Amino acid sequence: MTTTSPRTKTQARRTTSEVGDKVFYGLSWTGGVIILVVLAFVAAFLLIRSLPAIAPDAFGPGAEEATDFWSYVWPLMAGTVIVSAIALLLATPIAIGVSLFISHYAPRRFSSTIGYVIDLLAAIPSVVYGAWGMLVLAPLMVPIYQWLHDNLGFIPLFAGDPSNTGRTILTSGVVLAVMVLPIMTALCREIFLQTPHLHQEAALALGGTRWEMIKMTVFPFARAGIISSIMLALGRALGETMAVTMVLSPGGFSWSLITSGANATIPSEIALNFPEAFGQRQAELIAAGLMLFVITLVVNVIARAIVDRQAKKAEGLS
Amino acid sequence: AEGDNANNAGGDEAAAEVSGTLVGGGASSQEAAMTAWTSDITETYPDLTVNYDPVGSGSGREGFIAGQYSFAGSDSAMDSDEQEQACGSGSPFHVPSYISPVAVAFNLEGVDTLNMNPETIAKVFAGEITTWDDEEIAEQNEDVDLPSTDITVVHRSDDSGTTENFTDYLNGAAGDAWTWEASDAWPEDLTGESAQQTSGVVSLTTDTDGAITYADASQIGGLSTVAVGVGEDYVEYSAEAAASAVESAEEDPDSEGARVLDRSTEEEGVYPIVMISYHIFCDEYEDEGLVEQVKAFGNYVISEEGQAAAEESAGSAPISDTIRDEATERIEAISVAG
Amino acid sequence: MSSQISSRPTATPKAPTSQDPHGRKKPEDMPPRNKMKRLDSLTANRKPSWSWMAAAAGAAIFALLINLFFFESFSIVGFLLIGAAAYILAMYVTSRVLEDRLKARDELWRHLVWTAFLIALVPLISVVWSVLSQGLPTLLSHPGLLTTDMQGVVGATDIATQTEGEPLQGGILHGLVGTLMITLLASVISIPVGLFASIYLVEYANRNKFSRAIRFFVDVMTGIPSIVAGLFAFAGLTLLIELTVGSSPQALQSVKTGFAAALALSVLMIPVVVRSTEEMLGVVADELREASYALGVRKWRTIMKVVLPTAMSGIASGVTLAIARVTGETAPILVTAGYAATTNWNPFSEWMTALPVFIYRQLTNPTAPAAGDPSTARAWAGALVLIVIVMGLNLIARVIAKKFAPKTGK
Amino acid sequence: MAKRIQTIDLNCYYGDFLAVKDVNIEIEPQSVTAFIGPSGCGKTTFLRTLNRMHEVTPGARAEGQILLDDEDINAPTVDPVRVRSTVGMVFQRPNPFPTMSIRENVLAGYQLNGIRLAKSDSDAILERSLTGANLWDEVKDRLDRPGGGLSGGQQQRLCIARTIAIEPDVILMDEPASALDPISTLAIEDLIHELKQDYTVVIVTHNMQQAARVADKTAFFNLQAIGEPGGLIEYDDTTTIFNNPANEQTEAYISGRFG
Amino acid sequence: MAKRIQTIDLNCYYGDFLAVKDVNIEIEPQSVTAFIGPSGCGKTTFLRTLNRMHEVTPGARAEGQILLDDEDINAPTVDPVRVRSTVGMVFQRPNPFPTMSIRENVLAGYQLNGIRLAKSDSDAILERSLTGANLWDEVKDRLDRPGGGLSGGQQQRLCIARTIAIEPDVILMDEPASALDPISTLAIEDLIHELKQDYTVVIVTHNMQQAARVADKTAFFNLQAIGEPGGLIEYDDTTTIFNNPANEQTEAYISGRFG
Ligand SMILES: Nc1ncnc2c1ncn2[C@@H]1O[C@H](COP(=O)(O)OP(=O)(O)OP(=O)(O)O)[C@@H](O)[C@H]1O
Ligand SMILES: Nc1ncnc2c1ncn2[C@@H]1O[C@H](COP(=O)(O)OP(=O)(O)OP(=O)(O)O)[C@@H](O)[C@H]1O
Ligand SMILES: [Mg+2]
Ligand SMILES: [Mg+2]
Ligand SMILES: O=P([O-])([O-])[O-]
Repeated sequence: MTTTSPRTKTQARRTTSEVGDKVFYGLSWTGGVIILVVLAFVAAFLLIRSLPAIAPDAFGPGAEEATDFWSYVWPLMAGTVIVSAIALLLATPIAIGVSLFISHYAPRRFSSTIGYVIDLLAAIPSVVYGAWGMLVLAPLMVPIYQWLHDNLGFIPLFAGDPSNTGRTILTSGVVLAVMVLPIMTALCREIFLQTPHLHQEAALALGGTRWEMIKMTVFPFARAGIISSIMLALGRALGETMAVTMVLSPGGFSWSLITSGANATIPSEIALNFPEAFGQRQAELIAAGLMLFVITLVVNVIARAIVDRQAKKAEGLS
Repeated sequence: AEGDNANNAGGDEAAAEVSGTLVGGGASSQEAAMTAWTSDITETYPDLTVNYDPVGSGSGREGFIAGQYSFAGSDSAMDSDEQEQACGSGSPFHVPSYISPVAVAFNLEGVDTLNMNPETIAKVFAGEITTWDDEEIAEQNEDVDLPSTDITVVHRSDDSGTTENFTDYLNGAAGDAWTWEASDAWPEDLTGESAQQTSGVVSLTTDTDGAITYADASQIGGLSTVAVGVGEDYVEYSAEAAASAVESAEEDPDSEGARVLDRSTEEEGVYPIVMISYHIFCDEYEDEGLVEQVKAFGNYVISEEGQAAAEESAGSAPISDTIRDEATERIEAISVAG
Repeated sequence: MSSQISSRPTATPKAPTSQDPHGRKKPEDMPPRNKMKRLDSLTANRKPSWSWMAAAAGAAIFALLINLFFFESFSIVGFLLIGAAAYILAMYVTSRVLEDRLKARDELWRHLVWTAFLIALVPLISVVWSVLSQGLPTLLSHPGLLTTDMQGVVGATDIATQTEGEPLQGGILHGLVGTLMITLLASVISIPVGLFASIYLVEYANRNKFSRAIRFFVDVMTGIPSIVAGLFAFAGLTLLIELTVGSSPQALQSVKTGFAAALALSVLMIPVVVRSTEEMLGVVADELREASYALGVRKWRTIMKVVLPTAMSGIASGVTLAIARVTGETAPILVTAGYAATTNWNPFSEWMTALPVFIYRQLTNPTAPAAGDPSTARAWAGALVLIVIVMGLNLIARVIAKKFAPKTGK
Repeated sequence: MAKRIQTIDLNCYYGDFLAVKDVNIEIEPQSVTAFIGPSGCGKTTFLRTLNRMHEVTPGARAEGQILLDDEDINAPTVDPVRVRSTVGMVFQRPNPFPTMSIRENVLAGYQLNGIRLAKSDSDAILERSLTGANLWDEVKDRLDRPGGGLSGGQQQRLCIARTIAIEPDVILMDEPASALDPISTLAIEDLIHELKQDYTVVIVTHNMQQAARVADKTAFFNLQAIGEPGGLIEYDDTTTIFNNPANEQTEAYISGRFG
Repeated sequence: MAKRIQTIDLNCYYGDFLAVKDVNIEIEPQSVTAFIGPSGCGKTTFLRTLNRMHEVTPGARAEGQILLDDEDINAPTVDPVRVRSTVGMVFQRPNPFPTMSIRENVLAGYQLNGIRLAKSDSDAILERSLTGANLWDEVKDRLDRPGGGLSGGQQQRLCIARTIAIEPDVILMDEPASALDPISTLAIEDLIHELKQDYTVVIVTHNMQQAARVADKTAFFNLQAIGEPGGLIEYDDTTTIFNNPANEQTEAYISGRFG
């Protein structure tokens, strides 16, 4: 290394100053803070605007209308949870299947095209899903509901008059499942693709079939990512407004998933009724929004607890 | 008519002076008419832009009270609380500028029209009559061959002025057969099929054999309609029949300019299921320009021209001269707040 | 290897342990080694290559019979469902009998994964078909839709179109411009915030309380209903205007703009960006970060030049999803941006209509209530255009991703 | 039981790129064969085709025959999964399963093959395999800790333990000791000596002393020129290769002999 | 220019786990020092603290002083980035940047720091570094191909080229040749010989011949017992360590000499 020119040497030494790091750290930190601040504002907005409904005593006029806020809101909360649960139950296995298909099963030449095709689902606006759900899907579901009722009617979920328009909570759940599919798929497939080849090869070299290899290396590696994608999809399902609004024929709480005029969700309740709402009624609707916020919070607390426990179990190894 | 002349007397000069953007918002029922009005008004007032936000009556009234809208479109009149909050030192008034009959529409193979009296309509919508060949319906329609199809009641899933008017009608005309108060939400204990907006209920009804619903008559498309029992007669909806219902309605003592319809009227040729959608203005505005804009818009909407435009585009019923005169007077009296 | 199970020469188990110099047991002392079952020949017991055809044929006949005997009329859906289930089952059983449990299981899951994919295609094809069949003819026969807005289009115009066969008037230009402006603005706000926040989470926060709070609340944020986001943005901006400009009608009426809608959409977009980016940054190998640090590269440059490019493909697809999500939103834009019939290029003043809002209103409140067909036609054409736009964005994102993607090939 | 491997005109491609050309080699059962040669000459590539691991690499393919005893395992009708549980492999880089404990890592082959073991059997296999890989003493007290928490050398030994746990007929090792310290390397070499009593062992190594110590036969691979495919230059008894090579390329490579 | 490194009572922790204890060592400028010792004794851990790379591992920390000439680079006030551009490092596993071409990989130290080089300068650096790492001939025709497409050995040489491109004062190498063939290893050893004219070189190796060939001084690390922290057992001239070690642990380790 006798040919070293002094010039390059000094150039290499000219490390950038620490300011860059500080600024970048500051920006990143600010990004985090903005999220918390926005969320705090949203929470404050919801809380302040819904006080007249939740604590009517503090607000003289209109108090009597609001006394039964809880009996108003609990069926909505139940409906929201039910429809999201249906959506996730349907979408999760399919999304994982599709992601695996793209990452490990599809002919390699096509896999990115297939990913693109599935992404197409995400490109479709929720209004269109709403229109599709009510015009195309709902009528198709009618005979299925009839069948479910005839054969499985003893289960409370399929009891009650089967809808003859198909505009039920189950149809809404199916539409939501289709809507959250691309979100879950996109995230899962990226994670699946990132599974270290070294580990996959190790499993194959031990004589594992493709499926056993996936079970042993891909799933453990992707577990956190899968849970993330489920949470993201859950958020989407809980908060989806327009599609449910257009598809569902809402009503009070019912165990039956196949009757019309049963169950409703909070976002669609707000979207349906906010335009005509005034004063106390508006507070009531925003309070329902607050309750949805609370549901999301609780669901996330539970999900975190599960994840943490699993992580602990994994760490318990070390 | 005098107001009209006064307006026209100002002629092109006045028209040229009115300029700027007037912002209003409210009932979506008026959307089609409003599209026509906001578009056509530029022929008379080329520099005036009217924006209308079809956010719904409630949000419209709220925006009006908060000052975001200079006028509101609303399917129902303001209550006294709201009136107190609105317009600062002034007070609001109503102009019944959009009148629309609400049709009771159904989809039943082979049946084009049916007679039903208010009690029967109430029982159908309350779920007490469940098949089309029910005796009570058959009695009133002797020459119609009724199938035994189940009745599917379709109602609005969103809170709506249409529902409020329809339930108000049932409440007023059907006696004991309908026990619910008028409300913009369908009674909770009556579950059934529902859909969002007029177009939603109409398309659901069109797709479902045996379905019946209530909807803005201009939008029912190919559905059959019920001739509603008024006294001894059965009246089909029509623009004139609807207009005469408004004509004969009494002035609302609590809300200036608003009308209280007599749902149980037995007057001949009156179609009682009518929805009146109002424009709500203040009697004084902060600045001169705004007053001019509001006057120009208010007068145009109730003019024969304006009503004709709405009828042509939206299928509404034109208001009568009496109502027009009354409204013109109020609009002309709008002044700059001082 | 004459038997099904290989047996190696083994010594007597449980003999007293003798140690070799390396402290290991001698092989003689080890327990029997024959736990792995192995077949004689590698080709033995493979199911014949035509078995899938046999299974398919059998499944088809079975499905047909079920269809004929148990259903009132031939149902193509029923036929396919039953046929597919029967085929998968038949293949499983064949493999189980002729091969072994693991092969059978592998086969079963392969079929299930394929099924999942095919199931996902069904709604996709159905939705896309709905939009194409209803939107494409309009778009082809009235390309002017793309270059005109709804100025001057009233119910009478549409009635003339529907009843007298006049050409379709009006268009979606205002919605197109609105959607592009609002989405662009929302992206400009959300993507940096989201990226930086996820960088904070992955690269800086060492699982501290603050970062756990952010992670948690990002998840909560994904559940904010879109309509609430709209109401929130509107209320917030109104308050801001009242505090700064005052509460004159002019001031208050200036709240509803494309910008307000972009703010509302940002609330919906940020969590999606954070969540997906965080996942993608997390899987970038630490080796690469270390390689960069060891070259004396600052952390922020390492992140910008090594970590982000490596994760780019995943980030791009996450961001595209976030954009796609908000591009299709209706409710929050409705309450924040007003509803205009004319094209507005300025997101900071005057009302703006986004394409989904236009579609929604055209579908639910046709311009001419008595003649809804022209409105419906415009709505579906709009939907088609919207989908094409989002797919175009997706394509661009993929090209970008490809440019940065780790290169391994020769 | 140990099996013979023979390749006939084997060509290995990455897409259109021919990486290894025309390899004809016959590897005796119950012997140790070493592959040596400069970096990039295709030792890894060739080794991976022997248990069809190359199929995992997109675009990679092998043409020609690979006879395991008399069966062509490169034939399309043969199930690669079966091949791999007969022909085991240890990789150049240690790759224990990060989410699994040490115990689970060693027994992974059984889990992958869906075999349930009685506790006593699994304990026996565990101890035997780890002892064989010279790791038992270091980890016996922390068998339930994750395998990823070991040092590089420990991880590599864990991978060897994992492979010998399933007792394949042939064991392929790609530079198994390149990350190991001398003591572990010695143990592994002893292990290879022992393994050849039952198995056919093939080992890639850069360490010629190692090849000389453990291998019965040695195969020298080389590139004809940069850009040309690699190939088998000379294959003979280890002593012949190191003391009396027939080919001058081998001679040249060997004479640069060191460490 | 080459600098002296001295550590005073250096302890390395992973969280609460003390991995390396009380190391006092003085490494001369313009010399090659080899670290040897059994796997898991903390060679890598110790080496990484010398350019504060340990800070990258969550929970890892080092206590004690590390003097580079007379400056304590382990002091909290010192910017680790400056330390690392003065003390370069080559890792045990090759880790080229997968998104970059070969050229970009070599110039990464400049490019990533935003330093613009004239074309002629960058070409000069490129050729010099690649030649130094004995890779130039193999890759000179495909400098714009991705770095991830090279064989393991080629990748490692690429990483060495990348490090010498930025010309640090001290070069730390963690088993740089463990994935290399003899010819490349020889070239790297020659390179190390040359480097020591200008730099201070520290190398971890399992290959004692290699240590004997390249190192002026050798440090022997060992664990006192399993679970105990590792530490520096003996540090002396290479010839002394290999021929006449003072410590019997060293003796025992060295006498298992082979390979
Ligand atoms: N995945 C791959 N795609 C394309 N080419 C590859 C791939 N892997 C290796 N090659 C090329 O194939 C040739 C042989 O590589 P291989 O890894 O088999 O060499 P090797 O002899 O094992 O080298 P080393 O001793 O460095 O490990 C090299 O030119 C290499 O660049
Ligand atoms: N990231 C880590 N977290 C916790 N412990 C670690 C970590 N890395 C290494 N260790 C432990 O620290 C000790 C020293 O490990 P180190 O990697 O420094 O050994 P080494 O001498 O480099 O071994 P080898 O020669 O195998 O590379 C070992 O007991 C190891 O298990
Ligand atoms: Mg190799
Ligand atoms: Mg190490
Ligand atoms: O006009 P509506 O309030 O019934 O939509």
